[in-house]
Amino acid sequence: MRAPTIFGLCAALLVGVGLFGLIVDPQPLRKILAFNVIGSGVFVLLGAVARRGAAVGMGGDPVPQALLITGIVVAFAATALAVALLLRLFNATGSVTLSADALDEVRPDDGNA
Amino acid sequence: MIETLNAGVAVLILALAIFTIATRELFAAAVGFIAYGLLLTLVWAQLHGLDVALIEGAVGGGLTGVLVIGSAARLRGTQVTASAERLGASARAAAAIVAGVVAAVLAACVLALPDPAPTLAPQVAANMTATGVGNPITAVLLAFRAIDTLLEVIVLIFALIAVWSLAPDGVWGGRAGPRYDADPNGILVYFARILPPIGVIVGIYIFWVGADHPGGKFQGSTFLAAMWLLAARAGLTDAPPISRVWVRIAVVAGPVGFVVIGLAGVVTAGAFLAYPAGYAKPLILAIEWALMPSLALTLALLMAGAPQRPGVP
Amino acid sequence: MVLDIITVFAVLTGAFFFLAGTVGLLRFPDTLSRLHALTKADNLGLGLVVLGLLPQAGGVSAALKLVCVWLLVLLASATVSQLIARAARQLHPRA
Amino acid sequence: MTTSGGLLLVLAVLVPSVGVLAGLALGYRNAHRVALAILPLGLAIAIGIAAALLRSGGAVVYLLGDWVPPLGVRLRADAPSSIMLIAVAVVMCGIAVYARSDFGMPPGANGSREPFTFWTMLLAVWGSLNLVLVSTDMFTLYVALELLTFAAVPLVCLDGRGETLRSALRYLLFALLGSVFYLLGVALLYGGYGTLDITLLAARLRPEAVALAAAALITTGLLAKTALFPLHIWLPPAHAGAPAAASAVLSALVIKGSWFLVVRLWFDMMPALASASAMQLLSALGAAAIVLGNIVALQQVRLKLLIAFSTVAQIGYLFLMFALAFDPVSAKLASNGALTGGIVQAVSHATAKAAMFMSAGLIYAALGHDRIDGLRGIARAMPVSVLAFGLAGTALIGFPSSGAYLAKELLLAASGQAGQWWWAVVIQSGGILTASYVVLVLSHTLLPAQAPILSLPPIPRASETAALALALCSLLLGPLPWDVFLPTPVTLSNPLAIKTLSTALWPVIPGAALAILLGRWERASPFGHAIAMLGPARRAGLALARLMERADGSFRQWSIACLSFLVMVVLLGCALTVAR
Amino acid sequence: MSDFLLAAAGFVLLMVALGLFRILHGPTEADRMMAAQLLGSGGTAALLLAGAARIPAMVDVALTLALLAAFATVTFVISGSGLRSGDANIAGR
Repeated sequence: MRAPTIFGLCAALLVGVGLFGLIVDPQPLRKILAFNVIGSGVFVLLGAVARRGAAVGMGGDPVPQALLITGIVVAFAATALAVALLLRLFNATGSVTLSADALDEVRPDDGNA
Repeated sequence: MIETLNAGVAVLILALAIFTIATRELFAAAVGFIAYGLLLTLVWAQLHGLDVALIEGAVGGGLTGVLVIGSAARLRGTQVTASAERLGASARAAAAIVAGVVAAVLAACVLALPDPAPTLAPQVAANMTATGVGNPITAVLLAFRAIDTLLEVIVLIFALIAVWSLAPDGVWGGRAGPRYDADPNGILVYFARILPPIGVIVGIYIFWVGADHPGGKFQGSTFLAAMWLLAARAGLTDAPPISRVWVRIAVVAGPVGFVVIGLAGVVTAGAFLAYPAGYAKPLILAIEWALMPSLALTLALLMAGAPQRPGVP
Repeated sequence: MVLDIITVFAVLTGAFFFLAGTVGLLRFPDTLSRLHALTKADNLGLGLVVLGLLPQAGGVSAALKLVCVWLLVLLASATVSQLIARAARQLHPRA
Repeated sequence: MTTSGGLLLVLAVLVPSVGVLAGLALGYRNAHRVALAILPLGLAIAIGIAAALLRSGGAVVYLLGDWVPPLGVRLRADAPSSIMLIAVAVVMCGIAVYARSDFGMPPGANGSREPFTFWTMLLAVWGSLNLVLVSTDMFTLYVALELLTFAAVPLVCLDGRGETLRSALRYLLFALLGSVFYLLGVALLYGGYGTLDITLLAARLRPEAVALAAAALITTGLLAKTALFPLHIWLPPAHAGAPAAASAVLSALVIKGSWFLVVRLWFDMMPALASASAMQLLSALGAAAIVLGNIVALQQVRLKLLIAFSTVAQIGYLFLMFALAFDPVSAKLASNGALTGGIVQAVSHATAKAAMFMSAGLIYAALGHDRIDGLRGIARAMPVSVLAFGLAGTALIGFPSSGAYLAKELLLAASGQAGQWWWAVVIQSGGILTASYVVLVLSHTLLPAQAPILSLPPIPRASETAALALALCSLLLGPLPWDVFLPTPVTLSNPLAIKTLSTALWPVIPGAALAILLGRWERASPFGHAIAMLGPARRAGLALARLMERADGSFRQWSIACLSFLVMVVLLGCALTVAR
Repeated sequence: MSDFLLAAAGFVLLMVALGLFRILHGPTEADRMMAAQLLGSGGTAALLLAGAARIPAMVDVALTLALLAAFATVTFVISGSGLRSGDANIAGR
C-alpha cells in the first residue's frame, strides 16, 4: 500500500476514535482533546490527498498543503477560545459540566393539570 | 521498507490517539495528546508536507499541547464530578457503533479516490515564476489564495477579542493569566534564560527561509510565542495589560499592512491582493515581515488567555 | 564507501543505545532510575545517529545543522531531566 | 471574469473586518463610534451590489488577485446573495440603533467590556456573514464559517454569567463539530475533483461515492451550525441568555449564514446529487422542527425562551423548500418558486425575529423580568414595544402583506405543483402553531394588570422605534418587487381585500384555541375558569406538550445530540445513495 | 543505504513506541513527564534517519521537534508540579 492510502485509512480511524471520545467523555476538556483528534484526522486525510497529487517534481499538491496550514492555525484558535471559555466557566461556577440545563431551573406546577 | 515504516507510524499514531481518548486521568490524556501532536510531524514528513510538519509540530504539538496541559492542571479537581456523568454501557456501545460506521465510510471513500489523483501542482508550477518565490506553498498562501491568509490572521484576531471578552468585569483591561513567581536560583529560570534565545533564532531562521524553502511566518511566529510563554511561565516576564495601546496597535498592525498592500494592488495591478509585475516577491516579503510580529504577539496573547488581574497592581 | 561504513556503524551503535534506553525504561523499578536510563542512553543514541548521518548530509551547513539538533537536545535534556527529578521528589517523595 | 462593481464584494467583506481592527486599535470607547460609522457604509455597499447585479443581469463577480479558479479564489454575488446582503445590512442597522441605549459608552477611559465586545463582534459577524454570502470557494467558506462562530460565541456569553458561559461552550463545541465535518467533506471533494470552486465543482461532480459522502458530511455539518432539529442542542439557552441585541444578532442573522450555505451548495454546486428521499428527509426534519419548536415554545415560562424556541421552529420552515424544489423528472434541484419562498422566508424571519427579541429586551429592561405570566398590563404601559412584538408576530403568522405570507404562497403553490399535499398541511399547521404563541403572549399583555404598574424606567425611544421599524419591514416585505431578482410564480392579490384577509388570518382562530389548550395559564387569570372547564381536552393537550418537552430535553443532551448528528450523516448518506 | 537508514528509523521508532507506552502508563506523573523528552531524542532520531538524507529541509523539522519537546517537558513539569504543591504559583483566579 502506498503512503497516502495508509495514512488516509489512519485518518479515517482517527476521526472515528475522536468521535467516540467526543460523545462519551463528560469532561469538556476531554471533549476539546477529542475534537482536536478528529481535526487532526481530517488534516491527515487532506495531507494524504495532497500527497496523492504529487506532480512536476513537487512532493505533494501545494494547494491542499497550504490549506492545511490555514486549517491548523484556525483549529488552534478554536482550541484557545474553547479552553479560555472552559476556564472562565470553571472560575465562575466551580464546575465544568455541560449538562446542567438553564431551561430546567424554573418548572412550577401547572395550576390546572 | 518505507511501507513498513509508514504502517508503523500509522499504528503508533492510532495507538496514541486511543490512549488519549481512553485513559482515565486528565493529566495522562493531556500528555498523551502532546506526544500525539509531536509524533504527527513524522506523519507529515512521510507525506512530504514539510511546511505542514513544521506548523503541526509547533502549533498542534506545542501551543495546543501547552494550552491543554495548563488547563488540565487547573481543572484537576473536576474529574470526580465529571466521571459521575459517565454514560452507560449501551450508550457507549451505540457511540462506538456509529463512530465506527462513520470511520468505515471514510475509509471506503479514501479507497475510492480517483487514480490518477487530480492535482493543481502543475498549475502552481506554471504560475510560480510570476510570484518570484521558490516555495510553492508560499506562492499559494500569499499569491493565489492570499485571501485565506488574510482571513486566517483575522480569525486569530476575532478569537483574541473573544478570549479577552471572557475577562471578569473587574479586571477588564488587565493582565492575562496568573502571575508566575521567578525563583532566581531555580533550574527553570536558568532554562528559561537559555532556551528562548535559541528558540527565537530558530523561529527567525524558519521564518527567513520560508519564501523559498519550507517555513514561513506562521511557523516562525509560533516559536516566538512559545519562547515568550516559557519566559512568562518561569516568571521572567509578564503578560502586558490589554488596555495598553501598543499591545493593540501591534496586534492589528500586520493585518492592516496586509490590507493596505492588498488594496494598493487594486490601483497598481488591477485587483485586490494582486501584485504589479516584477514587484511580487518584495511585496510578499513585505507582507510576511509585517505579519510576523503581529502573529507572534497574537498567538502569545491567545495562549495567555483572558485577563485575570488588574493591569496596575 | 568508507563513509558508508562509518554511517552503518554509527547508526547501528546508536540504535543499540536506544534499545538499551528502552530496556532500562521497561525494566527499572523506580522513576528516577528510569529517568536516568532515558536521558543517558537516548542522548548518546541520538549523538551516534547524528554522527552517522553526517557523511550523508549534503554539505557543511546541513551537517552543522545536524550537530545543532543534537546539541539542542543535549542541552534541553540536561536541564529538563533535573526538573523532572525535582518534580518526582516533590510529588512522590518515596517513589 | 471580474465584472463591474466587483470590487464592492471585496469591500462588503473588508469594510466591517477593518472596522473590527480599527475598533480594537483605537480602543474601547471608539469601538462604538467606528461601528456607527461603518453601518451606513455597509448598507450602501449592499445596495450598490444589488444595483450592479441589476445592471449586469447575470452575477457580480470578482477574481481575487486576478487569479482564475481553480488556482485562485472568486467572489460572486447572485440574486439570493444580493438579497441576503441587503437584509443583513438592514437588520444590522436596526440592531445597532436599538443597542445604542444598552451599549452606549459609559464614562471612564477604559470603557467597559460589554460594549467593546458587542460593537466589535457586531462588525465581526457582519463581515463574516458577507463573506459567507459572496464567497464561492469551499475552503474560504470554511474559514468564513469559523469567523462567524468566533464572532458569535462572545455575544452568547456577553454578560459573563455562569449559565451563559455554559451555553457558549456548548455552542462552540457543537459548532466546531459541525465545521470539522464540513472540512472533512471539503477534503474529500478536493481529493475527488481537484478544485474548491463551487462553479467548477458543479460541472465536475458525479453521483459517486466520494461526492455523495462529501455531500452528506458537509450538509450535516452545516445543519449542526444552523441548529435544525434534532441538532438544536445549543440554540435555546444560547439565544435566550444573551442580552436582547445580541440575541437578535444570533437568532436573526448568525444561523442564516450556515443555512444560506446549505442552500447555495445544494442549488448551485450539487443539484445533480440530490435525490428525492434525501430532500424529503431534509424537509421532514424541518416539519419536525416546526411542530416541536412551536409546541415547546408554548410551554415556556420566559418570553425570551419562547422566542428562542420559535426560532427553532422557524428554522424548520427554511428547510421545507428542499422537497418542493426537487424536480423528479430531471432528478435535480431546480431554482424555482420554492427557492424564492425559502429566501423570502429567511428575510422575513430575520427582520421579524430581530424585532421580537428587541421588544422582549425592552420589556425585560422595564420590568426586570420576562416571565410571561407577569406581562399583564404591559400593553398599556409600553404600547410601542408591545405593538412591535405584535406586528412582528403578525408578520410571522403571515399577514397578507408580509414576507411570510408571500413565502407561504410560494411554497403552497410549489407543493400543489409537485403534488405533495403533505407539505401544504405542514405549512398551514405551522401558521396555526405560530399564531398560538403570538396570541398567548399578546393576550397576557392585554389583560389588566393585577397590581398597577407604578414606575417604569424610561423606555429609550430610539430602541422602540428600531424594533417597530424592523417589525414593519417584515410586515411589508410581500409587495416588494421580488420578481426582479428571483422567479416569483404567484401574484399577490390586494392584501386588504376581505377574501385575502380571511384566508390569511384564519390560522389565528385555531391558533387561539391551541393557545388556550396548551398554554400556561394561571388559575387567577380571567380565563382560568373557562380553561378549567375544558377538563379532559386540556389534560390531553398538556400530556402531549409534556411529551414534546421531554423529547426536546433528551435531544438537547450532549451525547444524544452527537449521536443524532452522526446518525444524520449516515441517514443522509443512505438517502443520497440508496434511492438513486 | 536508504533502506538501511529506513530500517534503522523503524527500529528506533519501535523503541520509542515501547518506551512511550511504558512512560504513559505511569504510575506517577513524573514518569509521564518524560514522554516529551523521549520524543525529543528518539522521535528526532527517527525523523532524521527517515528523511535527512533524502530531504535536506527535514533537519529543520527535527530542529523544531527537539525544541518543542523541551518546551513541552518544561510545561509538563510546571503544570504537573502545580498539581500538588499548593497551587501557589498557578492560583490567581
